[in-house]
Amino acid sequence: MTDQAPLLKVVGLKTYFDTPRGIVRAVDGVSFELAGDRTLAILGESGSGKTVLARSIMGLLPRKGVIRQGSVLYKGEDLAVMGERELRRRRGADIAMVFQDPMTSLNPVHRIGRQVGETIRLHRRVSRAEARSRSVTLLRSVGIPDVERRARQYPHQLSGGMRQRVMIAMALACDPGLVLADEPTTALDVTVQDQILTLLAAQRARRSMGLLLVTHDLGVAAGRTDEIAVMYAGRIVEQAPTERLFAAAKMPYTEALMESIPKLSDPPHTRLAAIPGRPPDLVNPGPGCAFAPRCRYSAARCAREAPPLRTIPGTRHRYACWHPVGGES
Amino acid sequence: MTAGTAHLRAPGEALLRVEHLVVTFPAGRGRTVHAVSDVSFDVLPGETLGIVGESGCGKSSMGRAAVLMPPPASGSVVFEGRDLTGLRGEELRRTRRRIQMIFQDPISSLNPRRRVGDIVTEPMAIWNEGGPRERAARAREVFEAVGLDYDAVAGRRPHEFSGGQCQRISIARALVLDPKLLICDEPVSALDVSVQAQILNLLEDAKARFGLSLVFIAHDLGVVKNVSDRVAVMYLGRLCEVAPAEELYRAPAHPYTRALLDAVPVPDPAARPAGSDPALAGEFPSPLAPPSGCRFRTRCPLATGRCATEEPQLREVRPGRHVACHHA
Amino acid sequence: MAEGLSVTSPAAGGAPRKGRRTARARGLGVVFWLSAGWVTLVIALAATAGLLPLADPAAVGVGDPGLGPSAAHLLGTDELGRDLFSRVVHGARISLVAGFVSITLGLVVGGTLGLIAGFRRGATDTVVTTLANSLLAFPALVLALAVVTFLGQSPQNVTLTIGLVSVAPIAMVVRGATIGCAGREYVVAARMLGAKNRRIILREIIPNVAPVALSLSLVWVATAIVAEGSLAYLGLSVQPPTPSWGAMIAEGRNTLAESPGTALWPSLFMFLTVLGLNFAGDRLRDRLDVKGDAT
Amino acid sequence: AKPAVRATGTPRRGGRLVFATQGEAGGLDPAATLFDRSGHVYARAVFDRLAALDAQGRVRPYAARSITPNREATRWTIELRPGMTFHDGEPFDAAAVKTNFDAQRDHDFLGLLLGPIEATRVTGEHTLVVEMKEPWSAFDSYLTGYPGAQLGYVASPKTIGKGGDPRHPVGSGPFVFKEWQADDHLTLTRNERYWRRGLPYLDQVTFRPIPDPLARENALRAGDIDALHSQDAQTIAAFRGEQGFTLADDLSTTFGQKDITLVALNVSRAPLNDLRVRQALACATDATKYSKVIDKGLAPVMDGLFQRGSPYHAGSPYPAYDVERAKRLVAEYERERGPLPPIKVTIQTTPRDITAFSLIQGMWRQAGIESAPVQVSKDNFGEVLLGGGYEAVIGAFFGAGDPDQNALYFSSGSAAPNGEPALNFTRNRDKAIDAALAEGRQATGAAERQAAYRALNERLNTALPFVWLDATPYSLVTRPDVGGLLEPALPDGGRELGLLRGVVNVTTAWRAR
Amino acid sequence: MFILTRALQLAVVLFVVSALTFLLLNLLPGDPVHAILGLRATEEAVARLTAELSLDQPVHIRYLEWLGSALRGDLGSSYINHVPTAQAISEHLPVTLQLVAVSQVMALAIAVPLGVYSAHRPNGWVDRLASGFTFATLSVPPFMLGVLLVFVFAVTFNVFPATGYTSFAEDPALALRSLFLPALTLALGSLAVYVRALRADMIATLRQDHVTTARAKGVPAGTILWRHALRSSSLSLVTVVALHVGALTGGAILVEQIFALPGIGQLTVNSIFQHDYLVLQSCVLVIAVSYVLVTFLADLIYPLLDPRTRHG
Ligand SMILES: Nc1ncnc2c1ncn2[C@@H]1O[C@H](COP(=O)(O)OP(=O)(O)OP(=O)(O)O)[C@@H](O)[C@H]1O
Ligand SMILES: Nc1ncnc2c1ncn2[C@@H]1O[C@H](COP(=O)(O)OP(=O)(O)OP(=O)(O)O)[C@@H](O)[C@H]1O
Ligand SMILES: [Mg+2]
Ligand SMILES: [Mg+2]
Repeated sequence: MTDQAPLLKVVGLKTYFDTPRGIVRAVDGVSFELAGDRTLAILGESGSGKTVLARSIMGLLPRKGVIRQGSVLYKGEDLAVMGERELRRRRGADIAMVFQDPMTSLNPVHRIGRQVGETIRLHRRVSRAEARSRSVTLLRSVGIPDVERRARQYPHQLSGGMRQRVMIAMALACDPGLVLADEPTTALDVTVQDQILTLLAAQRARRSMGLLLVTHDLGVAAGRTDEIAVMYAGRIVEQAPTERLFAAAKMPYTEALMESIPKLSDPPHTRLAAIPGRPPDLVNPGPGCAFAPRCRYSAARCAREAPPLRTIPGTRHRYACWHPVGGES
Repeated sequence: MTAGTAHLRAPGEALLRVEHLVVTFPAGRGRTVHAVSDVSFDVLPGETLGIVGESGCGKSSMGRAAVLMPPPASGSVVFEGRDLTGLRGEELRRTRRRIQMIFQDPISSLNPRRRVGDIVTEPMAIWNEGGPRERAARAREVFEAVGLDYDAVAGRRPHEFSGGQCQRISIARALVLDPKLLICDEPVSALDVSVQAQILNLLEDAKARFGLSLVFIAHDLGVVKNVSDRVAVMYLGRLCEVAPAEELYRAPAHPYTRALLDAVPVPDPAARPAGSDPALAGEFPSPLAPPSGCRFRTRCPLATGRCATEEPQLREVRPGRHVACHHA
Repeated sequence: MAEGLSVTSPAAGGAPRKGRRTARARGLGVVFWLSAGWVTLVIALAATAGLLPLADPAAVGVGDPGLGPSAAHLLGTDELGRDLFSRVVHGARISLVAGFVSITLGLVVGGTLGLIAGFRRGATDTVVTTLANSLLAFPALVLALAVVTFLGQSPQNVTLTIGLVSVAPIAMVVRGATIGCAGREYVVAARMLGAKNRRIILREIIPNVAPVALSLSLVWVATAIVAEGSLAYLGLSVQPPTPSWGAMIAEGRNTLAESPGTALWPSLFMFLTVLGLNFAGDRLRDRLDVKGDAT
Repeated sequence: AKPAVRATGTPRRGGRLVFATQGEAGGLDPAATLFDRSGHVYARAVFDRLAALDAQGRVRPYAARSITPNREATRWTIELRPGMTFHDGEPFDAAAVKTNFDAQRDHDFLGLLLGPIEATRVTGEHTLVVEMKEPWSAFDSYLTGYPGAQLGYVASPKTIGKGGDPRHPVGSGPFVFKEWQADDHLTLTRNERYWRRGLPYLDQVTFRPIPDPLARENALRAGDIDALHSQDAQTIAAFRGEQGFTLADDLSTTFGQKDITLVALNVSRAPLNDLRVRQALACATDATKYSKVIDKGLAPVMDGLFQRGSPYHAGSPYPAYDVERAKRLVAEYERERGPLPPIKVTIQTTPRDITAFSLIQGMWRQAGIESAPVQVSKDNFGEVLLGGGYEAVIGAFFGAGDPDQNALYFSSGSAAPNGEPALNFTRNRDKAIDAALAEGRQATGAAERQAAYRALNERLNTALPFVWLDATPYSLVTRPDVGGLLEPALPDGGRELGLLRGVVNVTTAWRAR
Repeated sequence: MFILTRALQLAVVLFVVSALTFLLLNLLPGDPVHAILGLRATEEAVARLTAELSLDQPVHIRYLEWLGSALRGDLGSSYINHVPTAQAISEHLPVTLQLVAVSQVMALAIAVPLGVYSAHRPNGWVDRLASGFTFATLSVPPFMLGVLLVFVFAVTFNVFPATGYTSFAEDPALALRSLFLPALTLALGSLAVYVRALRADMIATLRQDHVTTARAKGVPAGTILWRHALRSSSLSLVTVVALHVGALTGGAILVEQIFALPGIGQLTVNSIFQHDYLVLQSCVLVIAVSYVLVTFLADLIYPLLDPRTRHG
């Protein structure tokens, strides 16, 4: 891997769904880069297109009724133009994925050892026994106690945290360069979430992989990432290194989001700064900024014209707003 | 052995006083889940009691048992001075109407086949209150209180609304009967962060406007802190700590509360160094076979031999602060 | 208060959360309407059979035997010279009555039982399910034979029999749907509001269970029509010369060579009607998204 | 039509035959079960009959060497062939035959048919004498093995009656029992020690009951079976002129008695106890049309108990088809006794009966007579019929080798009140008929018998317990390579009658390939 | 434990069924005594036989007597031909069982690939064709379908026999050939239901997250369909198959009639018409037992297919 070619480079990715209601613009022109060895958070509310983005990168969307444009360069190769067969060889081997709900993301009728082993056998020429012993090692490395017994159990016999560990083991099975984790802790309790995030971070560091962490939780994004991209209505509306984003968010949406979350430091009954309205419908987006109807700074231009994603010179900070917080800089 | 009632206030003061509540469910093959084991709590008029705890620790079971849906295995539920557990049939039905409940899933708590207007006037129809005009007027009032326009929404069905709007509708429905106590079982967990704040503010407003008391169940510590006067922390069917909200968060006394607070991801990159150890190791034990003694001891950094044999009682460690831990 | 989310116009807050409605209206498809049209036509013909200028279906020799279709006899005549169109239309009466009325009967009895069992659970449920299972295990034809031979062969008794046979499956389906629905939170909410059982069943459960049962009922009607045909085929349905499709097929089967119409026309009507009901029922079930609503 | 199944060339030994019958037989003990048509087909493969009908309808000895009456026909002497044995090795001697005869006489129903027998005596190892209470000139026809005449079958005395298994027949016939799965098949294999030298030709014969005529035809066309018999004109119509099958029917046979499709009227029930009503029904029924519509015009229309061409047939007083007269009769009846209620017609639940009823109902309606069907299953039909639990019934009856065999159906002695079983199921009591029946039974001369049965016919057509329709045409259809089924050779020369009332003999059948 | 409670439930069902039969037969018109005696029905003969068959006893006594001997394995003999009931059933039951078995193998052999492929490409041309075809076959009543199949395959093309039965023990090839058309008649009736059930379940499964997980692992589409999705999608199929098979034992009567197969259905119908109540009683019981056993079997299969339904 050379420094010139980032691990993952997404350029102008659009993913639309053709539904009876109309065209759903789930991902609407997303571009970003991710260097190997770094963690990028994709932050956004429900329906903002995070999952679709992650799946679109993997080419995991249904064939029918999906319109996809743009390119997804993994180590310089465009996944978007690859055939299913070629893609299949990379999935699990080069790019792996961890899903939101560990309850449903594991096959309920196969033993977990076999599920981990399957990934190995799909991409590595190893014997069944070899795959089994490797999967046991993997499961142990993600912190599953009593591995030999657990490997012979079915997903429903494991707790949520355990299952997510299995998912992670599966993702790591073939030493991928990139892991996409789609809300890997949303279904878990805080204490378990903490364990899983710690595990993910540790494994990422040890294997020096790129990690794309999809989340709706500012707190999760804050603690474990190098950079955060905020999505709204299918677009990235702001992207910056983590510290910078928290220190100097430019996009009113990012700001509003931060303010609307109850903070542990505030006293009880602190009135929250709720964002009025509701997330937009992705079927018929208006011409302007998607956040304009809910934005406290919204002006006439916002409703007419969509702001481009601008980079603040000299930084890695990008945002899309006509009236950024704290003025243009 | 009891888990203590030291934290309860004088019986006369409390709007709701629940003592020694035990909730069990049959778990097949003759086994029982002890969802709630001997828990007591009370709510003063106008107070909000927050209840936090991990998934499966018995929060919902406790909330539902407090309104006898279903009745608890044992314990008493005294509401406005009357013990509900002694009541049956019609009398229970009448007394219970002053307590209402809001559920986690805003969509499935509304009948998909009925119009929103009917859903909200239904309570009055059940109690045969007023004529069509009075009902509409009252519905208009509560809809206004939750920020919806009666005329615009009454004719539509739940699936035409977003989650936040559905939650507003169910709050409106609960308010129609002019309840004294609202039990909110994770009312915002299913909502988007940006909408969550709307509902939390709305609940605060409604509380003030209708003179409500609230039992607020949630697993998000930030949310609980924001709405609560007093917070109870639950672990595996027991209370670990009860304290005024502010104090609990400032200085958690129980090791579990502390771990919980440590585990909360804080939206501040500087808050915690990446790569540090998780706040709490291990898994939530099975409620089918809870550990002996202190139920938290299997994951507790402070656990000693005593914890395995002797069950800690809720005791007052500082004025207003009650903790069930030998080491607090 | 509640900043800004007050809905002022239906358009603002009322964009459907999902596109189900519109998809539903559009998506029934041509074949559904063809099916529904055919079934409606057959029902209309059967209902107005007495008013139509048709020959007496039992009258022998209204035309020469074994005629092909003509203006005078739309579908020709059978080997006794009876008018086949008239017979098929009158046969539709028996088949449709047996189909629809028996299922209505089944829905009333089985539906009630299933509803009560699913709602009350416990001992009631055990009794109802045991009875239903026993009925299911009981060979339907023996039951039918017994009832028909005991009570005599008349359209009413055949209908009653098929209704009886349909009770158990209907009860089980309704029970399942009721259990699924009774556990939903809106039922808990209704109870919290003080609704009594009767009201909960009427207002919360039935509106959600009925679509399940009703969308299945078309398929059940199709099954019932076939059942009547089977009984008729065994000579256990209505008494001759009253025509019923099954009886006509049984009667005409032996004379396929000389007057094929005798068996073919009722076969075709029966096939198309059963197909139509099955298809329309299936479509409706898909569209009503039964799974999503009741479980 | 000329019988079409003919052995071309010389019979070949070996091969199997699968023959489909009209229904399953209840059992094969000649002294325990009343054989129906299928039973007789089965029976003559396993058992030998003492006598047989030849192609001219005369009784000829078969297993017996001779059967001779005395002059008054009050004593019959049966001489057996020496050296015959049953399949189980028992000797086929006079004692064995006596055992069989006595067992049948003990049987409730079969015993009724054998009423005139006084005693049986073994007078020699191979000689049996049957003493009669009264002259019985047609006794030998009872030994030929047709429905109503199963006395001729001789089973091994060890297996007959109570001790035996009715479903494991042991006879002396051409085939030996192998296995019997009820409702599916009866398989028999060649009797290697059969007394008729060189017979049978087939290695094995399998009978399969297929009650549904269409299914039977289909089975033949599909090659499941090699031969079938049928009493449905439809079968004749279907196979007539068809390449690849050979068809024979009994349409041209004129002796003995045919099965007649008719409407029997229970004369002991109102309103049918009124002669005018019965006359009206007879006048209102167009038998010609019935034959044309239901039996494709193939079956001879009947106007009495005997078919045209039979010596017993005569121009008879049977009412001609006359709707106007029927209407007048009904009007007359109604003037006197009030409105005529609908006539309840009992039919079986077969498509054929339903169609037949519909047609008759239509005819009667034209004369202002309403009717309603009462359907009973095949198995209950007999019970309803004999018990008198009916007003009118459509059915086929009376086929026999000799008219005497039907005597019990007409005689006053076998009538009984409704509710009690009676062979005289129309419950028509008539002294003149009794006299005619006695005369027919006792007379030894052809002319006297002719007169007696013509008198019987005349009385029936006056009292009208029956509305005649048409004769039932039986047919036999085989694959072309099946030979020897029709007009097989008799042991003592001459040809046996091949097909009467659907009963055939597979002893001489053979397969050409 | 689970098996025990199920077995108990089944016993109760069987008890109710047999009691119901008894009651029903008691209500039926027609009288076995007269049916048996026929012409011989003199008064004393009737009285004797009535006593012999204990028909003079009240129903519940007779039922208990019957139950007692049935539990001891004595099912009595036919009133009509005195063949022991157990023998009659052991002659007829295998025919029906083989018929049902072959038909279900056929139905599944067609339904599973069709259902799986339809779910793989919902609304694709295979799916549409399959649904049209299966609906058509579903809508042809068995008595029409049977006649049609005979006409085409037996009469016109002579490929299969039109009637008759050969046991597998005797000649497997011939047995298969002779069961082909009747089994097909039954199979085509079940087909639509099976395809629909499997397709619906399969579509639901294919939408589940674990399928996406498998795709994200790089599992090929075929493997996903057959190894990952089919097994957990077959629960509804097992249920409907069980219900169908259970109902078919008693429901193959028409097909048995059309194809002249000596199955339990024929025996049942004959014994109804002949008032052969002891045989009928046993037939009903045997049919009910097979229904109950099949559903029981399905209950045992669920945990094999889906470990989540395993108890303990
Ligand atoms: N297969 C599909 N067909 C049509 N629309 C789809 C499909 N998948 C997703 N969408 C739509 O695309 C939009 C983005 O969905 P996506 O699942 O990516 O959101 P998300 O940000 O992951 O939300 P969440 O936090 O709820 O997971 C939504 O409006 C959704 O309704
Ligand atoms: N109806 C029931 N039958 C059997 N067990 C039950 C039932 N309801 C709850 N339980 C069990 O009781 C325990 C407590 O459940 P409860 O729903 O009260 O927890 P909770 O704290 O509300 O969890 P969550 O955060 O997931 O809602 C759990 O172990 C659960 O499995
Ligand atoms: Mg998502
Ligand atoms: Mg809960």
